[in-house]
Amino acid sequence: MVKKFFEWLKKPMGLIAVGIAFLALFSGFAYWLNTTQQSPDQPIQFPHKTHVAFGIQCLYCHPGASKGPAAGLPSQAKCWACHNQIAKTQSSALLAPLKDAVLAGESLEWVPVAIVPDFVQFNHRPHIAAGRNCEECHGDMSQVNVAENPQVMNMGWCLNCHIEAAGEDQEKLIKLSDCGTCHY
Amino acid sequence: MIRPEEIKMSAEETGKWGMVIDQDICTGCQACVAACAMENNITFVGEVDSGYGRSMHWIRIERFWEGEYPEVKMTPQQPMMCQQCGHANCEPVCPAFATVHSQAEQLNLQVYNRCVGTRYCANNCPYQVRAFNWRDYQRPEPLQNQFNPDVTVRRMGVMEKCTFCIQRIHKAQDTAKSEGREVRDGEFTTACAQACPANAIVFGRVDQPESLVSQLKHRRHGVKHLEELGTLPNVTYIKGG
Amino acid sequence: MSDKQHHAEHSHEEHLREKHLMLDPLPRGKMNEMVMEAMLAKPTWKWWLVFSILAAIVAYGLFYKWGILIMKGQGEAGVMRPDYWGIFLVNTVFWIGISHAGTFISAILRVFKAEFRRPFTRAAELMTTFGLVQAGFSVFMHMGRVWLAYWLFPYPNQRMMWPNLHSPLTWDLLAITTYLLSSTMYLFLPLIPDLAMARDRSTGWRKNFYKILALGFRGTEGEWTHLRHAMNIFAFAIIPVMFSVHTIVSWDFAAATRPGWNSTIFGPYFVIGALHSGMGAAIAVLAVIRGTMKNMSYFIRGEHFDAVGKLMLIISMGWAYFFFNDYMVQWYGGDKWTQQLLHFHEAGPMGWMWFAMLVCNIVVPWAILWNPKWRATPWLVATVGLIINVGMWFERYIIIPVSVTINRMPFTWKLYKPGIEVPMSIGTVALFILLYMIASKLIPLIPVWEVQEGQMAHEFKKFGRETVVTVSELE
Amino acid sequence: MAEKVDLLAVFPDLEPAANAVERLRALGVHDDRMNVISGVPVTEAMLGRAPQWTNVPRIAMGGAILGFGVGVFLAYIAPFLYPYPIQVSTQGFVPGPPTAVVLFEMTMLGMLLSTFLGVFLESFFPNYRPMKYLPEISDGKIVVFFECAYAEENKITDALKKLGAESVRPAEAQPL
Amino acid sequence: MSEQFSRRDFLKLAGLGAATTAILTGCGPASRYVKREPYQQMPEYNSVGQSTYYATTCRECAAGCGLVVRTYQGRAIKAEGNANHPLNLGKTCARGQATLHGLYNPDRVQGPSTGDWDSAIQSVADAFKNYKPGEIAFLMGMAPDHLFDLVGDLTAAAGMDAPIRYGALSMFESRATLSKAAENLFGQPGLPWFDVGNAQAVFSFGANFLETWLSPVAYTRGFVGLRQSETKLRGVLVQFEARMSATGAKADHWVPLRPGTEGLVALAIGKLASELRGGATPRIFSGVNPAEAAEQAGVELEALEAMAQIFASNAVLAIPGGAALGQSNGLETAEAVLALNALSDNFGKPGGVYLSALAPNQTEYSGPASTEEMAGLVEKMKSGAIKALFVHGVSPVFELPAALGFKEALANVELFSFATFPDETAKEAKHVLPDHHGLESWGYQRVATGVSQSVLSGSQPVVSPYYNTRATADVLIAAAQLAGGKFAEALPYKDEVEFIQTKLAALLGEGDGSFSAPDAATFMAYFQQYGGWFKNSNALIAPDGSGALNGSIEAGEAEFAGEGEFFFVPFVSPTLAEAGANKPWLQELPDPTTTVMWNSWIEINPATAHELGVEDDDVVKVSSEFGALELPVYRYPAIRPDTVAIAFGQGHTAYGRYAENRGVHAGDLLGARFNEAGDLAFGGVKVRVEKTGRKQPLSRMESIMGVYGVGLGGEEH
Repeated sequence: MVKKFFEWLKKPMGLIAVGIAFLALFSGFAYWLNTTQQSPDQPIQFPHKTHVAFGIQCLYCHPGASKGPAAGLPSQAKCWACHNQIAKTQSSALLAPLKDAVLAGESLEWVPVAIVPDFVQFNHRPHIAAGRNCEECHGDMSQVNVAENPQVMNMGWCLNCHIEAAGEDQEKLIKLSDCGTCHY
Repeated sequence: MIRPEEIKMSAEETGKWGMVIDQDICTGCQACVAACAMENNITFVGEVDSGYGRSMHWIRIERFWEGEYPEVKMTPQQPMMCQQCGHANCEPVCPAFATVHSQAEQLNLQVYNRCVGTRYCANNCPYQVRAFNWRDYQRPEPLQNQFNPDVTVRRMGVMEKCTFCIQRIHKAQDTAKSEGREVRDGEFTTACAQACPANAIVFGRVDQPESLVSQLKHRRHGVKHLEELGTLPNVTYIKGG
Repeated sequence: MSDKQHHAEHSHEEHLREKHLMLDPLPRGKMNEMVMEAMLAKPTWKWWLVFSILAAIVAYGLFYKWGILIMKGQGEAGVMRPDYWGIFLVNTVFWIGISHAGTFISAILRVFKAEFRRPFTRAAELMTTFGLVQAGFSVFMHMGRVWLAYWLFPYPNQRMMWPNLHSPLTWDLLAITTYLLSSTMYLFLPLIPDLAMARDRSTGWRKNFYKILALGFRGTEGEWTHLRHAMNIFAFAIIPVMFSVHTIVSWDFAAATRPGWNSTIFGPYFVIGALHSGMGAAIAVLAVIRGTMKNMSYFIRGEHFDAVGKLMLIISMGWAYFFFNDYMVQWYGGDKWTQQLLHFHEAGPMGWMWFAMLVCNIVVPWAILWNPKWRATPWLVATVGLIINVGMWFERYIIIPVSVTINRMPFTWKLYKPGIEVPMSIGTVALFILLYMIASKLIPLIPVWEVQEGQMAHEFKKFGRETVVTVSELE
Repeated sequence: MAEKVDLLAVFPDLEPAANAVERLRALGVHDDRMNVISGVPVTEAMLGRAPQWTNVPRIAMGGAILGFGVGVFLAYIAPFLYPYPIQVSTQGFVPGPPTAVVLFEMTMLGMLLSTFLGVFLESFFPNYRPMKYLPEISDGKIVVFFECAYAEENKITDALKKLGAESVRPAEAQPL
Repeated sequence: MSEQFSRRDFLKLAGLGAATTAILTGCGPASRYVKREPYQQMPEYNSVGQSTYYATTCRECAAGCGLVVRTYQGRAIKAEGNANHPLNLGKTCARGQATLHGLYNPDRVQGPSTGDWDSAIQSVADAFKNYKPGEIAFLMGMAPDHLFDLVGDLTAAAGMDAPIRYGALSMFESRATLSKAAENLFGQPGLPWFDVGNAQAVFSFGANFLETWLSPVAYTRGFVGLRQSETKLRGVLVQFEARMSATGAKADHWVPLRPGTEGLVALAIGKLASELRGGATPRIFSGVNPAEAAEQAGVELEALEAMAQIFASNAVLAIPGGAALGQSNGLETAEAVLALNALSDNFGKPGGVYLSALAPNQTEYSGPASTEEMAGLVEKMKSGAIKALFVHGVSPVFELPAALGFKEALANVELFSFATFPDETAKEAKHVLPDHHGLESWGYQRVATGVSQSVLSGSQPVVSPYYNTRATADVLIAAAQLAGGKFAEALPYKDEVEFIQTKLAALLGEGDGSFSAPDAATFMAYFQQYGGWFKNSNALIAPDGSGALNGSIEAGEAEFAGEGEFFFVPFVSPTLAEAGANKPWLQELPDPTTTVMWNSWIEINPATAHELGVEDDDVVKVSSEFGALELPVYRYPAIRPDTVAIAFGQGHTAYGRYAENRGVHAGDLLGARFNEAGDLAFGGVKVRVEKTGRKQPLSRMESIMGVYGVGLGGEEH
């Protein structure tokens, strides 16, 4: 019986079956691996597109970017200041979490999209001061709803830009490519 | 691409940041040790491990004894931390480039995330000032609230050491740059120097002759520890009165 | 010529035959049969008992404890400030040292055409490979974040980082990798004809096993020619590799700015030390093979113990020379930390180990190996070999954890106390023996074709009244 | 072309095998049509045959050069592939003496690896197809495989038997 | 900022969450599992990613140093000295640095023992109403702070006994003795202030002013002045003490006196020095025989003469303190040493002796209670005269010597503890009403000594309360309102902040201040911003010591309890002290003299240890008449062979995971004998030391090999 099975495995049909089984296993694993890489849902499907279309500047909601390390998330008070006056806030199901959270005094738990590991000391301020625009790293927010990270934020990506920024300026290059500039 | 010949060897330089420690007035009160631990998220290791030479102090205060009772005397307390050598023994031996020389700040950097834990650097450090994370030491809730966000929280298997509070250097430089000026002497200091009740630790630019640390270094008869090894340390000790 | 004279002549030849394997030829088929019989002998319950005990030690001491070490960190071991390096690196140096015997026997003795090497080159080469496996394990045990060990190998990456070629550890890694690969290849090349032999004489799964391993070797003139050339290249080229490996291992210490370590003699001192322990281990392995496997007393005879014993004696003298050289210069230098260290070696808490090292490495071999009769006694020479290994392990222990106790910061001096290293070290020893046990059941431990080649080359020749042995140059 | 036949002759020892080779050659079997297989490295000279050509030393030399190249890359080029200067202590980017170590190790590694591979290439290893072979070879027999005209089979067989061949019979490829 | 913000509201950008989560998630993209909660209402002065700094007062000891605490996203990150604060000028000791390990200690009391604050306050109000005023006592910490004032108002109005302040540190500093000696000598009570920085030479009799005595940060600054000054030569420091402290270690000469003979030696030196200087020997020194004194003190006469030589050729500042005063003859010793200053004629002069400045809202000196007064309290508790005890800022069960019987006396009283941490007293308490941590609370504190100015140090919360704790002042105000009547009248405030504002309003019109403000609200804002208010001018009180040399002091022999052969010197651990043991990094700090961490040890002279047949780490049994302890030996080279010493600070039976069951409590060996000023004669016991045969390795920072040569081979020590 077992022997017959092994005999069958050696035939073309058997080989195909083995191939399919292997592929199924592999794709199952790949899918599982993929699920571990997915971020959980945001509490609100925040449409950046809409807000940018209204002409709201990035720094209005993320003012920390021009001042220090963290760009920051707007407080609910800031959201509510506008939304409170918008009739749709009361009716829209999409906005219900905001309304509920504000009324209940609960906080919204956002899932960070662009984040660097904690052994990297990133500071927004010098990047903004050097004339970088938000979209160079975070993508064009006028095109997306929920923010997505368009970059693989790894060291090579950081360095490429640093080296480009330094250009021929040796002193700047030394500073911008020093390990201790980001790692401490 | 930087051409190697354009990089100045730190041996030819005097370094950039330096410290002067006055052993005559150091009382060994441990305030610097505590300040360093608080600033740099240094973990405590408990009784057994600390007794077995596994404490994580980035700075320790050494003292010895001279003479016999009743003529016994404690030698001047000697705070010992990374000397930020210009010619550092720790750097070339790391196979992973986890400890390298900062061109910009002339410090010995320890890049935690690059460290694989061969511990060669610590072995080769004549000052024995490197601390290794022998375990994942736990800090129970809510002690983590105290973590300084400017300093990486190190994990098991990683070497660490005094950084001359490089996060403060960066912060001061960032502030100065945003205000369009140079960093002023004394504008900021390291956590240990900040805390020292006796002001026995002074930190600053050793490459600027007018800085306090340069003045002290030259005015008082400072010595550098194990200077004979050619390590070009950037910490100067003032021994006597 | 009288009968009596003839008889004496005859018995002299008999005597020589009995003594020397090379003069005591058996038909090739017979020898094959003997080797195959030894290999295929059904394991006894004793064999299984030893095997399962060793397997249990390996599973617990090596792998389980290693898992614990990785999970909980190096704190499980005895390392601390200032003893950042402990038994794991002692073991690394020790096993690399052991591995030197294989290369020494099969490469250097081959180059110099020392005929007594022939029956045990295989066992010695196995020791090289198996020893390096333990050394590799030990060096990875030592790492704080072993899961990132691949960062030490040069490969292009997005961080644009390459390993630091300034570091002796990187050289070490290159050298050990080179050595492990080349010694494994050097083990395999002369094994091919024997695998073909085993293929021809076995059935069942073994047939397939040897068939795959023998690669289709038949013994054509071309195959032999390629093999012979390759082995010549290996024999010459692997010698400098071997020297470089242990020299570089010594540089891990000698390049450091530490009292007692920063010594120019460390390179050759380590190499001779490696040979010392390696020969000791090789002779012990030979004695075990001879004692436990069938038909082996034919292949491995007193003459081999005698010859290796002589080598051991010479190497022991060489080791003593280098040791004294190192000691003398350090002592005379008068640096206060070095003085302190030397004093600590002798009078400190590990002083017993320092003296035990001298006894094991010098006194014992010199006291026993000078006597040709004792030298030809397998168990005695093997015991000396084991004692030398204990002594050499002590030497490495003194060089690493004992010496790093003393540095230029007396405020930090502390004595090392091993922790999880003990079961893990025992685990590596067990794995070493276990690999040998498995190998003895899977591959012919005696290179039959080399023995036959040697036997073909030897003959008696009469010079006047004297019957002597001559060896022809076959290659 | 007359019909050919593959034969093998088994000899117990080197001497008769060498004689047989000579005899075969005299009987008109060309050296190319002969193949001596033995369990010990019997050199061509012993058998009185033309020296075998081997490329192993050349391949080894090539490997050594390749390995040296890798060493040069690691020692002299890789440090300049960093987009940023990594300095350790006061040592140069390309440290002097250590490059010798890297060059040496890489050269040796390249040489030995290619030697090993050379044996494989030259001997067409691994090769698991059925081959002309006799298991007795590994027991010390020396077997001469040769190809001769069908018509001469008997003559040659007799001649070889006279020279000490234990048997002369048709050779067939068999699974090893 | 008091009650309007809930905790959730205050904090919550999970920067810290990121760090820990990254560890947990292993190989996954750590960032994806982190959640961030922005503020719902951004607090004032707060900006994302920017640190905010708040000035406050360090509450680790009673000295009253100013702190500036860096906060980030509602978390306190780092405490540093307040550079504007005249007491510490930006510096702190190790304990001040570790204050955050108290704030975020895993073992804080997380809420009232009753579960909710309403019933907890009700129980306080009930106590107010149910007990007669005389049956209620308040025991407070050493610091003269706003809460002390508030309780003082309450007790005064309600007819209760005035609150008592006490702390183990005041016992070891012998504050009552100092003040009493000042009163006897100068006719004016007060805490003497010694101008070490301007002195030519300092003779310190037992005062460990660099480690724990009165205000170590300020005195360290003085020490630096003594050693290094632009205007004078390097000053000489001579330390007289039986066991070398860190101060002794920094001294140029360390003279190991037999405990209890300090006064005698002071007089002998005075006599020798005045003889050297020529002229008549002052009356005070007439009765002393230097040779006999040297004999009694167990030192060579030549040593005293050498010291006298230094004394004669310098203007010497003589400081009495600590262990010298904790003897049955402590008051005489204090007077003798203080009188010695008259030889240098330095009363009220730079480099001399002053009485400490009074704080801005203080009219007369009031020190913490002496231990004898505490014994009186214990007596009252035992007799049932006191039925309800309110304890705040001190843990008497731990800090008082066990021989006083405080713990036993608690059986008769209803105990209310306001402890932040679960200390020994809170464990015994019927009601635990946890106060905020010092960094979460409002307040002010009078700086008792250490600075030439008159300083009122201010506190404010730097973070919102982490647990369900409540300010004791608020609890008392609420309870008083609930109890009504004279209680409510005594505390007619909305909350603690209003009380403080009311009290501070009195300073509004005062001139010469570090700042001035047009109205109370502005004053309060500045007070918070600068971390306090102080006068710019020197407010030290120059004492009248004219008669000092003409008195007569009988420096009688000290009396010792017990039959043991060793004098016993308990000393305060400078890093742990009475309340530091629960902070893990303070435990991990090496003791400055022995470098021991995480445990207790007994210091024995190596020669004595040899005689006793004990080695380092051998556990010995130390017993006095009052108790016995077992602890490992530290062979300390700088202690008299007839003396042993144990640090005070470990041996907690409660107080959280880092303190509990660690080391021994030196207080267990002490008796209940007092000196004439009422301070405990803590040096007045003799102990016996016996070998137990057990070993317990001490955790030391130093290498016993490298420092002492033990285990190196060859001769040791």
